Amino acid sequence: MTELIKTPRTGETLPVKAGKRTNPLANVFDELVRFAQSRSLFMLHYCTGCGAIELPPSMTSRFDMERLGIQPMVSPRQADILLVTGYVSVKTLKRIILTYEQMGSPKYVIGICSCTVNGGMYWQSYATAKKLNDYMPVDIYIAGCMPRPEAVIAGLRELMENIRQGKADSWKDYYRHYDHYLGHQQRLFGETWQTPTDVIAEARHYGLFGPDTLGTHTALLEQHQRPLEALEMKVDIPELMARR
Amino acid sequence: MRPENYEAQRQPPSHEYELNIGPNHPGIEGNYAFKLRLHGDRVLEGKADAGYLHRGFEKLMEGRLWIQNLAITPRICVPDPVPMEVSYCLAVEELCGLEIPERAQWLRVLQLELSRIAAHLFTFGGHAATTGMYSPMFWGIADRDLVLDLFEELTGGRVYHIYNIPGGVRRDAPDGFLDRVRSTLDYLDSRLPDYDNLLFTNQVFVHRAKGVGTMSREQALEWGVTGPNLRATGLEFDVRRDDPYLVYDDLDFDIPTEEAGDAWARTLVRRKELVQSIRIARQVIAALPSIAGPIRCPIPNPLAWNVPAGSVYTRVESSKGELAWYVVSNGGERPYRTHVRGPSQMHAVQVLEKLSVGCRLEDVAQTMFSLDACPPEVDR
Amino acid sequence: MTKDLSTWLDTLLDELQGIEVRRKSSRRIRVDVQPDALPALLELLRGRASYVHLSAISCVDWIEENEFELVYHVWSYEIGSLVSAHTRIARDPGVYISVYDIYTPAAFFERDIHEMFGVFFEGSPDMSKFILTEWDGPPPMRKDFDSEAWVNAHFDFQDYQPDWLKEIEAKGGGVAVRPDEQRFSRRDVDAS
Amino acid sequence: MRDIDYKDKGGILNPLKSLSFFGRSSVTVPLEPRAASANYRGFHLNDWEACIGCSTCQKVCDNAAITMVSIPDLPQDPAKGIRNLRPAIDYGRCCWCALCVDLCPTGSISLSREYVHTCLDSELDSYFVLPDSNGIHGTPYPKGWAKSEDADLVALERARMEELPPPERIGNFNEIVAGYDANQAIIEASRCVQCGMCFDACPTHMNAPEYIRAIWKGDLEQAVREIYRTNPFAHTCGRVCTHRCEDACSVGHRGTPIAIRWLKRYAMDAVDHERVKRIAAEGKARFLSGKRVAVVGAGPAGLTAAFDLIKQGYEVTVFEARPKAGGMVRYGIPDYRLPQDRIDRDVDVIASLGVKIRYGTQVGTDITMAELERDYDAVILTIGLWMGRSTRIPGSDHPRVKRAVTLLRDVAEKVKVSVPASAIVIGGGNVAMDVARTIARLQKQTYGQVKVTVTALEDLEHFLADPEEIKEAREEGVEILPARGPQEILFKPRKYEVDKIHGLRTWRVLSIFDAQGRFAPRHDEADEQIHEGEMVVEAIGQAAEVEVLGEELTERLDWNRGRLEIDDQGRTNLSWLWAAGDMVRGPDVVSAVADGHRVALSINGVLSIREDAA
Amino acid sequence: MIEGAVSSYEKIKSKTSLREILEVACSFEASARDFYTDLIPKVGKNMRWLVEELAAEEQQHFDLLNGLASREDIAEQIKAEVRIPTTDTRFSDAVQLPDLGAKPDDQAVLQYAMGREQIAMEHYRSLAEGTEPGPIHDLFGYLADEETKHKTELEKVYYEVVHSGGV
Repeated sequence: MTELIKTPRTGETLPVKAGKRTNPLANVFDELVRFAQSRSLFMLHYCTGCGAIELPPSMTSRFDMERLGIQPMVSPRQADILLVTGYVSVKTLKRIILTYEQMGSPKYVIGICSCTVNGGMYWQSYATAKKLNDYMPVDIYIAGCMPRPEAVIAGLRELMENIRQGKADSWKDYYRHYDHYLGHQQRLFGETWQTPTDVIAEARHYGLFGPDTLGTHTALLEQHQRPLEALEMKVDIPELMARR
Repeated sequence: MRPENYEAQRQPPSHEYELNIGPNHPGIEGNYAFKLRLHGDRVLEGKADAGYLHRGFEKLMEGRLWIQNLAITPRICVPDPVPMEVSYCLAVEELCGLEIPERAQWLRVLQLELSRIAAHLFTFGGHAATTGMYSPMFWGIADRDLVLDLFEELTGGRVYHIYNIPGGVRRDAPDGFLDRVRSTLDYLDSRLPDYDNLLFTNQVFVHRAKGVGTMSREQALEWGVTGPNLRATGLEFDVRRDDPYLVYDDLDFDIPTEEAGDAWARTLVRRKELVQSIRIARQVIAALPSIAGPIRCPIPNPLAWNVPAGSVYTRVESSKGELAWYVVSNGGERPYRTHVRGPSQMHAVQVLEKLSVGCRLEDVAQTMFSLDACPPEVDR
Repeated sequence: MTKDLSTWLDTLLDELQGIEVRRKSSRRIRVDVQPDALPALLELLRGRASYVHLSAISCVDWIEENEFELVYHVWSYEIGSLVSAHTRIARDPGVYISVYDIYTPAAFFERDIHEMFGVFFEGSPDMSKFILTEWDGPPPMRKDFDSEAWVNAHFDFQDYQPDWLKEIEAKGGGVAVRPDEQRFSRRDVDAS
Repeated sequence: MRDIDYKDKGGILNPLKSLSFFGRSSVTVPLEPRAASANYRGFHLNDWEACIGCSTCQKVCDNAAITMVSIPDLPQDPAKGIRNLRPAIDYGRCCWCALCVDLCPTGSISLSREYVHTCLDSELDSYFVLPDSNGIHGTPYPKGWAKSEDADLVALERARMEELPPPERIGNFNEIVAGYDANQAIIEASRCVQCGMCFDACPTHMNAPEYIRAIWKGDLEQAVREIYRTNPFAHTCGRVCTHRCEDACSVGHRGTPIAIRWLKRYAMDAVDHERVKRIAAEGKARFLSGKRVAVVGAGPAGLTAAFDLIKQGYEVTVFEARPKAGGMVRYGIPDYRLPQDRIDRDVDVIASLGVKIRYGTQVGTDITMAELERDYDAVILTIGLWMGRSTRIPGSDHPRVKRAVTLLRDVAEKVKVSVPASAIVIGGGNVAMDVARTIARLQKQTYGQVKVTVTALEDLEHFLADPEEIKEAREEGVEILPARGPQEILFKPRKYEVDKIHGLRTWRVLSIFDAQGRFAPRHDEADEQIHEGEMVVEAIGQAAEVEVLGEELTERLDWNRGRLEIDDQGRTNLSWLWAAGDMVRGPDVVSAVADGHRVALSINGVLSIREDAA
Repeated sequence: MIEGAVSSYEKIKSKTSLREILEVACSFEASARDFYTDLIPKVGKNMRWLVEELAAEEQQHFDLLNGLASREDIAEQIKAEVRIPTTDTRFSDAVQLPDLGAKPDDQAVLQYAMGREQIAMEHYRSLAEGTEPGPIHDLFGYLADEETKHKTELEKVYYEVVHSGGV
């Protein structure tokens, strides 16, 4: 088990594209992009915990989040929002991290229910994670156990507003402070923990590589990393073999 | 260390392949994985993979006071939480020898049946959605929300009611509540023909559902199947009637059965149970005004409550089948051991694994939903 | 094949030594039986007395007696009664015989008890992990596993510093009793 | 109610019937959150005026979501059971089960109908909330789930205590209250929410939550152990304590407080006396310090100090003027409230530790203070308040006008008292009630009927006696006349050698206190009454008999408004002399016990420092 | 001794000017102060505080009246004062006038002091009633009120010392 070094997660702004640009037209363009982003969000339909039971009502006729331009999406690759609905067991947490890393940027994480904040009623449980923001950056929290559909809708509207204003950019934090998040993941899953996504390379790609992207934990990751191997496919259907 | 089932564990010949369904998938009410080995689109083998919702309930309950556990119990099965609360309360009451006031018993029955209605509406919708029909799902969920409105009014919470307490219930029904229950029941009743048109007499659905996940009565008994799934194989058994609790003895209701034992029969049994639940709920509404008296018998101070040593096994009929608590007290302030037996522990694991064999890939999700499997019951 | 209740009970009592039967109510019967006689009892209950439904197998860790108690809840659809067969096995090594060949549902319960308590059932079809596949600690339901200690070793909790608290602290007040200092759910009064 | 006739009747076109829904209005609700139901369990509200900071919510919280925060601006009053703590809720833990609401002894906590709270990661501190009556965001929302009539999870009423009915108790001095049996005691003990307000309020800070819990668990020896940690007058306090703990009890805010005193009594009565002695001796020093301490007066304060000091290895001698120990507890409290054998037990426990009690030794005459000063390392003065005060109205110097203290002592010592057929008691305190009820019993025994009149300056609202005492006295046939100012004792026309008392003339008191709550009686002369009685007993107050100190010592000591001047540790201005008990604190058993501990602690501190210095 | 005090109040009747009346009243206060001062060594140390307080009170009163006598605008001052009539609560009526003897106790001293104030108050009151409305009437009324106030204060002390309530 690695000794966890706490990296302060400051909200310092790096000189990247988020800031105001000198060209006023470019600013208008940015505004437009953000507006468009906020009005068309796909929410990954992954029920992590009990809060998920209020999502079907939120999605369907009565509370109807499609009014806001939000729809469920089955695949992480095309999803914008990761809703963490309540407690995440350690086993689920691994999947959530995998899922999160596979989502394309910009991506937003919503922590619903008490459990994502401070363990909720499972604070004594050996099986659930306590603070979601130890493992991935969170854009918005919705309080409740579980929050009603109205509260979920309110949270989503808040998120939309934040996206429009450019405030919802926690996804960048994951790249900038990858070492911090990886550290918590390693503390819980063991130091051999690795995911198929090369986060560091992505950070470089997005221009979000910062001084806190690398650290002791990423070093540990490199030490243990096994290269990903493609699954071996044995094709032994005679016709196919013959054609080949 | 990667998640262990991230990679396929076996290297199959190419016409056979493995497919991970879940833990993110539409076939089940929760976070649950199902690993399939397929030949083309035929399932050769299915393996359930649970634990995504594991919280260690039973461990947590050993560390909390008897009354503190009330908040945990409904979380064991999210779509149908009331039977969890009630059966836990029944267990504590039996250990303590508490006499539940009659009014509380009737209020409990009302909740149980409303909860069953809500759960069944949810299940129809889900089942329809797994066959690609989304309208019944939208309807089912919207109508279920009306029942949740009733719960909100009665218990102060939409989903987690925490309304039952050993000894009775926590608050009396508010003024005019029964009238609102009545009108909601009337509305739901009037909706049934719509559901029939859209789903139950819809030949597309009927043909999709028939013959899927068939089991015989003997198999069902062998595999420990309970609840609507068992009744769909023709066995007329219901804990409410055959091992009665609360005031079910005094109520007039039928136990619908079907013979076919397939997905269609299971859904049909639920459809018929909906009618019976509405019938029971109406009887409760009619009876409640004339049953005066307290809603709770005196209980010890929750902070100083030693439940007499002993063990008890209480069973109730949840919307999914036989739900039971085995509660052991060593005479202390906290349960020494609680063990919950959820119907899905059979349905979502062994039964599903067996029924999926030979199924086509597109019917797997339907099989799951028709069994009404609830993963948190398995994981606890 | 509805048998008179007393008939089979008598039969059972005749055939098995060291078995204690208690009627708790009209539908609940408690049977205490030695571990080696339990499979035979279940065989009889199922074969001769129509107790075809294994409702659950519960395990209780009686750590002070150094024993595991296994309780088999079986139900007869015909008689309408539930027999809870209690038996106790030594906590160490915690090995027992599977009843899978009598009751199929036993597979799930035995697997569950194995991963939660570490009791091994010989002859059970699958003793591999199911729920706790990614858990490498001790069987968590054992009484000697302290969940809270494990949590404290592996997780941090929030350290809130809201403005109102800072204001109160500036005036000389502040957090007086933390939840963990006065938790009734765990306070060990016996230790005082 | 239609059941489905599904037998493959439907057609493939059946779903098309649903097309009729095109014309119907949508079920969609507006985007803004709906109003929640009347008992919705939303965010917390807490009425700070009603909240007493007892932490019961924190104890019942299953999620450890509640932190108690001390707020310096708020009032703090241990005697009334008020702490300046208020609960803060962690919404990262809370599950809105509302057990805190249902268990709250005051009903201050409730849940509102507000349910929307969202925040950014950087604003997560907003999940930790100190609820007041304004709601989490300061916007007014109506109350949702709140305390209702039938919502209390703690029984608000006490377990019933058997008592002798008035006809059975009036003719004798048998103890009135039966005491709890085991079952009742456990039920009563189970009502405790363990807030510890009683501990704060008790002058000697008894570990009431601990012994109540021990009683509930059936571990009575542990209960006795907890009791003896702070109170060696356990039997006495279990019966006649002024139970400030019960006034502070948080359950008392909405119901009757836990019967803490009766529970103590139960524990003490239930454990074998020999066992009690062994428990009390636990922790006694195995060495002797070689220091000697003298105690003047074997009352609660003196014996408590002796108990503490002997356990710390001191040699303690107690000088008692009377033939038995116990002081005012023995000679001032009638048997029906506190049987003598219970005091014997308390004294026996203390004496069994090795405390020497020299009975019949009046300091001042049999032994002087100067001798004590010479022979002992420290002297504790606990002489109590033994001088009964007189109104000194005309006629009050008559031999049939008695002082309460004297009369009670005579009865306790079984001195022959000539029982008057009718009597008047002047005074409105518990002593007056004791006297009246004692005379009533004697009258019943002698004449078969009761004729006692109590006149008090105070009106019923300001009565000093416990309401319980007043009620019981009335039940026993004592006539209580509040708001009567005594003017004169009247005599019968002279026929005999000594005048015979005819009665007492009183005026009505219009009001007794001024706006500042200080004494300022106003009389109504027009409302004059004459109460007939053969004997008058004055029970208006007591003073210390400081004459025992002798003139020389009196001059050396510092005084403060008639009372011996002491510091907060009970030390006088003389380095060898401490004072404790009623004479410095005013009359109260449990305060005297607390005082005893205080001086014992001080003496131990001072003497051990002296030893170190030597 | 009390009788002596009573007779001395007769003297004041003959005085006709405000200043003269005040001077005589001052002399009464002075004699009371001297009386208490003389008493101080006679009582035990434990109750000396009481007698000392009484002496101090009388001294204070003396200073007050003396100060008033030396002012030019006595009449106006008194007019302003008498607007607040002090009521006699008549508690001390019931108290016997004790013989102080050689070793008086605290209760006796208090009763004596209260009796003294009572008598003074009654005399001033009757003097006030015996004069026509005007400055002299007001002055007697004022003096009566002052004595009443003092007596009320003593009553409070008396209640606290004597009526400690009982157990």
